[in-house]
Amino acid sequence: PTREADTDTLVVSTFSFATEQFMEVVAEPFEERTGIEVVLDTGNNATRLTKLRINKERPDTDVVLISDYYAAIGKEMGLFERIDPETVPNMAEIQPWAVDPEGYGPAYTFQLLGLMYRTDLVEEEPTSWGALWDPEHPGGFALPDISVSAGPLMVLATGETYGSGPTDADTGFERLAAIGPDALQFYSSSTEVSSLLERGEIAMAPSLDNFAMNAVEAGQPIGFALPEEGRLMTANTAQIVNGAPNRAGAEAFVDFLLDPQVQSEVAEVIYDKPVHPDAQVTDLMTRVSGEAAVNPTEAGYHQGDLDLIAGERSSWLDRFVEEVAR
Amino acid sequence: MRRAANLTGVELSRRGTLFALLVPGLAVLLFGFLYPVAATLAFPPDGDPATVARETGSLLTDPYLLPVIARTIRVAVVTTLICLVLGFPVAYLISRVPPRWSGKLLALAIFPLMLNTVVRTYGWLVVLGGNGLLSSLTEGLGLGPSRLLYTETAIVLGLVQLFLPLMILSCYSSLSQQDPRLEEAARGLGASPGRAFRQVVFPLALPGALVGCTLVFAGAVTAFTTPQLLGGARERILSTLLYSRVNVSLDWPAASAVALVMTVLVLVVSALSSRLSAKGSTQ
Amino acid sequence: MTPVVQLESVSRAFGRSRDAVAAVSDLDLAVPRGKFTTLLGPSGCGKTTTLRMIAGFVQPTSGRILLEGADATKTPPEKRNIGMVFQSYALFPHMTIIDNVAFGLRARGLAKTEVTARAGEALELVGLSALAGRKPGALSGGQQQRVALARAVAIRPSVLLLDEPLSNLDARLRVQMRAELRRVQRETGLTAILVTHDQDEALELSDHMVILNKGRLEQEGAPRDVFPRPASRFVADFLGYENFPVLPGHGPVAIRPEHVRLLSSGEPEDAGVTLEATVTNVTYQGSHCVVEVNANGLGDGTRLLCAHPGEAPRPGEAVRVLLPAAHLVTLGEDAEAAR
Amino acid sequence: MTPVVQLESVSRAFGRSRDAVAAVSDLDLAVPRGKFTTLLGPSGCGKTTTLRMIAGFVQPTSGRILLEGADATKTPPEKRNIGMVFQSYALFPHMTIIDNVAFGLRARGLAKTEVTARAGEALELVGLSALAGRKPGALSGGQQQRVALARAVAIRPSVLLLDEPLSNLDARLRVQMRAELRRVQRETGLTAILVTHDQDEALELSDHMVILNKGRLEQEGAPRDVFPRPASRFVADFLGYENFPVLPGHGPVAIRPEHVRLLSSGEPEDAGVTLEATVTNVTYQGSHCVVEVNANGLGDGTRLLCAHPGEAPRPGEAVRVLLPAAHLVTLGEDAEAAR
Amino acid sequence: MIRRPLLSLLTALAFLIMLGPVVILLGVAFTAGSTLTFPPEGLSLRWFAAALDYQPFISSLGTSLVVAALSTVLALALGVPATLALQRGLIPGRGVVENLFATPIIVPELVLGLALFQQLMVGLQITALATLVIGHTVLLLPYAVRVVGASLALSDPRLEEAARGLGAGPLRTFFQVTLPVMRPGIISAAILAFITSLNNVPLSLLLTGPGVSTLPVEMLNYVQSSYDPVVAAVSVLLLAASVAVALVTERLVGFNKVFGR
Ligand SMILES: Nc1ncnc2c1ncn2[C@@H]1O[C@H](COP(=O)(O)OP(=O)(O)OP(=O)(O)O)[C@@H](O)[C@H]1O
Ligand SMILES: Nc1ncnc2c1ncn2[C@@H]1O[C@H](COP(=O)(O)OP(=O)(O)OP(=O)(O)O)[C@@H](O)[C@H]1O
Ligand SMILES: NCCCCNCCCN
Ligand SMILES: [Mg+2]
Ligand SMILES: [Mg+2]
Repeated sequence: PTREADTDTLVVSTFSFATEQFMEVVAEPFEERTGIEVVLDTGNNATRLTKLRINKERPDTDVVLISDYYAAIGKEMGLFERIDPETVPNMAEIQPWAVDPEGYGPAYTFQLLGLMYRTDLVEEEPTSWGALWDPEHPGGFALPDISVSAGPLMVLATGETYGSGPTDADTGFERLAAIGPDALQFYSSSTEVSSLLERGEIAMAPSLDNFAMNAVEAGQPIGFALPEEGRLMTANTAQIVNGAPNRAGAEAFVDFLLDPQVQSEVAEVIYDKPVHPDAQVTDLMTRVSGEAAVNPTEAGYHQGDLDLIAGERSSWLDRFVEEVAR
Repeated sequence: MRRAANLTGVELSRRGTLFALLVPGLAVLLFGFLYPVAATLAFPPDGDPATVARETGSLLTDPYLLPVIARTIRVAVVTTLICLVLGFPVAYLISRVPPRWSGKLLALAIFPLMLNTVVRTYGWLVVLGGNGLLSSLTEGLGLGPSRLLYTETAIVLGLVQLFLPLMILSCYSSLSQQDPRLEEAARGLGASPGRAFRQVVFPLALPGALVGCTLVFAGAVTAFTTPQLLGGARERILSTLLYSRVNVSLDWPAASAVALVMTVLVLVVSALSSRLSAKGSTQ
Repeated sequence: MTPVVQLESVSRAFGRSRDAVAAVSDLDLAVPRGKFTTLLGPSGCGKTTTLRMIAGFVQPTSGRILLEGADATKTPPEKRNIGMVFQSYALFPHMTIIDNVAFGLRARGLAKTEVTARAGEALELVGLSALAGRKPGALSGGQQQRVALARAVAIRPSVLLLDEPLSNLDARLRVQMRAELRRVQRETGLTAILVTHDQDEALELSDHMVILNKGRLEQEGAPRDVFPRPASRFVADFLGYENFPVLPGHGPVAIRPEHVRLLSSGEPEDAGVTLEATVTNVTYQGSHCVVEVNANGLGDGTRLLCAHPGEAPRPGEAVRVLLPAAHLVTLGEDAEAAR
Repeated sequence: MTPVVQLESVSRAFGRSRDAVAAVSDLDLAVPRGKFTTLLGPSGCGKTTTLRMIAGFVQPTSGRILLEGADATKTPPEKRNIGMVFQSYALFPHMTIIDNVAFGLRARGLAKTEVTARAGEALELVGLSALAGRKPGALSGGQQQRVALARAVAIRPSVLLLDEPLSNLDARLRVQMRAELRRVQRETGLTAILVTHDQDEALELSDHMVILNKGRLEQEGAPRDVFPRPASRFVADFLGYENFPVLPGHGPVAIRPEHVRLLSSGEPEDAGVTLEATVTNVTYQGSHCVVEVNANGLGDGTRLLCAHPGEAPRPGEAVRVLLPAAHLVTLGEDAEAAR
Repeated sequence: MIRRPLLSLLTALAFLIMLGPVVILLGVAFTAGSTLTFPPEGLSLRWFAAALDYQPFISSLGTSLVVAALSTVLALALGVPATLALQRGLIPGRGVVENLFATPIIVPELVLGLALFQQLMVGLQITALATLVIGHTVLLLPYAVRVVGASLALSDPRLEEAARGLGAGPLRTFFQVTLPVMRPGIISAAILAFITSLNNVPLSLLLTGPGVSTLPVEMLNYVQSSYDPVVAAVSVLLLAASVAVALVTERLVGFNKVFGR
């Protein structure tokens, strides 16, 4: 059934991760403040994007929290609306990189690509992606599948490290192809890579810093290394759906999400690193990712060319499967 | 099961009755399946029949993708055969033990179905991994460590575990209707248990076994989580390819093409099984 | 000579021990080699169960079964070389008639040509060659029964078990099949055990007969001995002795209606007991009529049946009835009402 | 009075048109009300098919079936109030015996107490009250057959179809069941059609008998008419006439063994044909013996069978044989070899 | 026959493959540690508490049960009559119709899900719940038709004649004779169908809407980002529930009575 213009409820499409906590620290306080009832629709990036695409003519969703690269695809499909900075005052406060240059929804959190490793199996903390190309391969390693955020980032990071720069995907694929056959597995979820590490099947794997936080917090022998070169990150963005039934509510929600108080609580409870400079970065975050957790661009991290990733997604999938995952 | 039409119980020939029995099912099938699937396969988001045809053509000629199709067929066929070889005897046993045992055995065969696929698959990670139980076993036997994880064998094992109960139940539904005197008659005529099994028990339960095979084959071709987790990106099969096209590249016309190929594959096997079933028909 | 089949105090119960039903109790039986043995008894007395134990389809609850003198209680059916015709036929519904008949031959690994020849022959025997290519579902009841027979005979078993193999055939065909069975049995010297409820069949076919009652052996012997000399009222009753008068000086006796004679006045009396009687009923029976009389002398209401081939008397007529001494069977003291 | 059931040139073929098998051809039949009609004929002649058409389970390929004078060719079985005992019993395997018997009563929506009463009564009738709670799988063949009978009788159908309902019962029980059937039929005035291959049964039970051959009607009439006067060699043969001599001056005749008499020397000759003969074989048959003779006068090898109640002659002996005129059946010119 | 070595061997192997992971699952679910680990690091019930406390599981379980029950009943209600017509009727082009009923299993569920979402949910604006039920019903139809058909094919058609002859109309005959005789097949089909629905992910993935999701989808979502044993605990709970149902059935009617006859 079509949802007509509706100022009483707000449908937020979000990650299915930690939805309870999300309700508690974001949705419910927002409801209290605005009187708008928040309804969550959860799923992974692709599924939700597919639904938005099919639903394009009669959208029933207002806000979409989605990874930057899927956001780029969505923008291209015309699924999102530009945001008037006036309606989301917090956009003026956040770290500059988090504001979309084209005026679409801002990033509200980010994740850093690095090397998750077993501190008991890898003697010295790796300082470069080169650890993966080390012929010794102490303890074995896994690579991210192209289907998870870390996959395309890894192509760019490799290109940046060994090639002409962060857009040199050809070099990225070439170099990854060289170690593809030695990789134990191309993991497709954080659970999978955590499990491989924990069971000692591998000693290291490129991954996002969030994946390491649980293990580090639990005191497991897991470390997260940030290579000196090839520093790529991915952001989660908050987009307003084109034709959203509750546009005003959506704007209020995005602003609320960027509020330093809310960002601090989200950081504490969900481990999402804040983009608002006034928000509190947790100890765990700095233990895992150091200063980059506080200000990623200062530490040399960048998102890569999102339009390149989005535009080449089909050919990258094929190349990855044909050249790397052998 | 093509029964000589004139032997049917009370001849069910009145048009109205047949109509009333068939039409509701067909209507739901049309509305809930044929129409939407045909419409979406032909007109996927961002595509039209021409793009789908083009994608299908390139899929069938891509030298990289042909091995994927071959692997899919191999995995599904091997899985089906293993399920049959393991599942039929279990169903047979259940249908022949005293009733107070059969119920319990059947329950035991059904319980694994209640396990979530992901959790089930996780069990295999524990068993098949490089530091897993199987590896410890082979190492203990002096055979050195073994790792089956992320191989075709792992996919097959996982799928067998997933679909074995399906095969058992299908076979059981046929076997439980069989007159045990027939097997006795065969034994009395000098057939060994094996021969009686092959020539009387099995052919008579063929309808159920074939249904089981069709269900397992279809399941093995379309299953996604198990091959993804146990095979990984390296051992790609059509279903994981389809998943990537929907979920990674969001390339719906290309996904339609994969779906078409999968559909034709299962259709062929299903038709084959119907044909066999008709041929080996009772009475 | 050791009996081909021997049962040593064999019992079989069905159901769990608490509410078990004894189908066969403590049965001792020796089946003579190369002979036709018939098993008779009322419905539910354990005939089928006995055959199934001999064939090895059910295990005795207790007791032993010997084949060729060796304990075969646990031998699987296919190692016994025993052919069985099932009461319910048990034809393989997915095979044609000829394949049904050939099944046992193929199981024995015979050469193709021999299989074809012998299966064809067996089908010929039961007169069904024309239907060789049909499946059992397309056959009439009697035709199915004959296929079951052909299938069992084809393997030339050393023991052939026949569970009412002719019950669904018409009289003419039955007589013919009986003769064929007899011929096959004589020619091949096989041992056959037949369950039947047809006394003509039992008489004509059997060298030895065994009468069961409620799972127990009641009497056995050659038909020539058993028929004229039933050992108990149960057996007499079962074998068609319909008259059980208690004669003064004789005690309880049994006599068949065919042996009771109506004496035309003036006819000389044979040795036996003569009674004055009144005709109470006459039933026409094709080749003869059955005259029911009331023997006036013997306690009140003693009814006698007499199969009379000649001109029928009229009800109410007074007649003289002769019970010939040669046909009077004296029943022992243990004689009590059957069933 | 209109017949209860009437078949008007009914045919039924099985299989596809090209290789169709005619099970019943062009059959006209009128079943008299309140009577017992028996259907006889060799195995596979179409008896079961005829019953199934009357019950409405199969449709005639052509022709009409009238019930109570009205065309019922297309009436569904449950609207016909016809009870049927199946040759294969067709007991419901998932129901207890009593539920099997009660099924038809419940289908009629009878009150619970009445269902219980009538089902119990029917089970009593067949002597199986003790097994009411068992399932068919735990019954012997004969017991199953009796349940099938009880189930059909319980609904008090207006027409009762019986497809060899007593074939698996022993002689004694069969006689008893027959009497019960007769009683039930008389008391309730129902119309019954019985398929049997037992001539005693046909004789004792039927008011009207119908003989089929290869799907066609061969002869019908009261047993008293049909038995002594078969209209064709086929019928005579089927009814147990075993002697078909061609007598000089008489042409082809038929006579039953029971009617052939061996004359003791000096015995006066009754009206009939006397032949000189040599005994070739003697078989013992319980109440009598069967003497096979070669009638020397009639062309070479004319074999005659004679059921002889007295002292048996020895093979090789010369005897005189009487074929009484009263029992000689002259066969028409159409008489040809049966089957 | 239980003495046959090959048969015993195959059976043992089959049960080993089917039940082995259950043992591992139990170990994982009762672990005191905080990750999916086998063998467990100590014993505790904390993950069960966590599972029962996780709202998305609880609410999606309700949806899943409703969808599974409704679609199983619907699939049987539509499929069994169709089976009957197919097995007992004189249908021209029977093979085609029969195969038609099997087609839903031949199309990848992911595609069926996409199709239903695009055509029914978006195109015809049918609610997520209704679309889920329609989709699952369609998906389960082949089980109903095929599995039940295989058992009906072997039953004796004379039984139906007998019932009709005793005065039972087609409906009564169907419910009192045909249906009970088919019972093993129907129950097999029902269990297969119910569990297939209850575990289905690919079809349901897209057919969720605001506030409507199924348990397996939630579990998959959960397991993709959280590496703790909650999902194992949920599985053990489901397993325990089914064991309880089986035990109660066994107590009340006897499990074999449900299947056997
Ligand atoms: N489904 C069928 N297909 C082909 N032929 C059939 C079929 N059913 C019956 N017949 C044939 O029709 C003929 C008549 O069969 P029917 O069952 O009526 O015989 P019947 O007189 O009852 O024989 P019986 O005394 O042996 O039971 C038989 O020759 C039989 O082989
Ligand atoms: N599975 C069973 N469970 C319980 N009782 C049984 C079972 N099978 C047979 N019986 C009983 O055992 C007895 C003997 O059965 P059996 O089949 O041997 O009889 P039968 O002599 O062949 O009878 P019929 O002449 O009627 O075929 C019967 O009373 C029967 O009810
Ligand atoms: N792509 C990685 C998922 C990151 C999880 N973000 C949590 C957002 C909660 N709404
Ligand atoms: Mg018996
Ligand atoms: Mg018949």
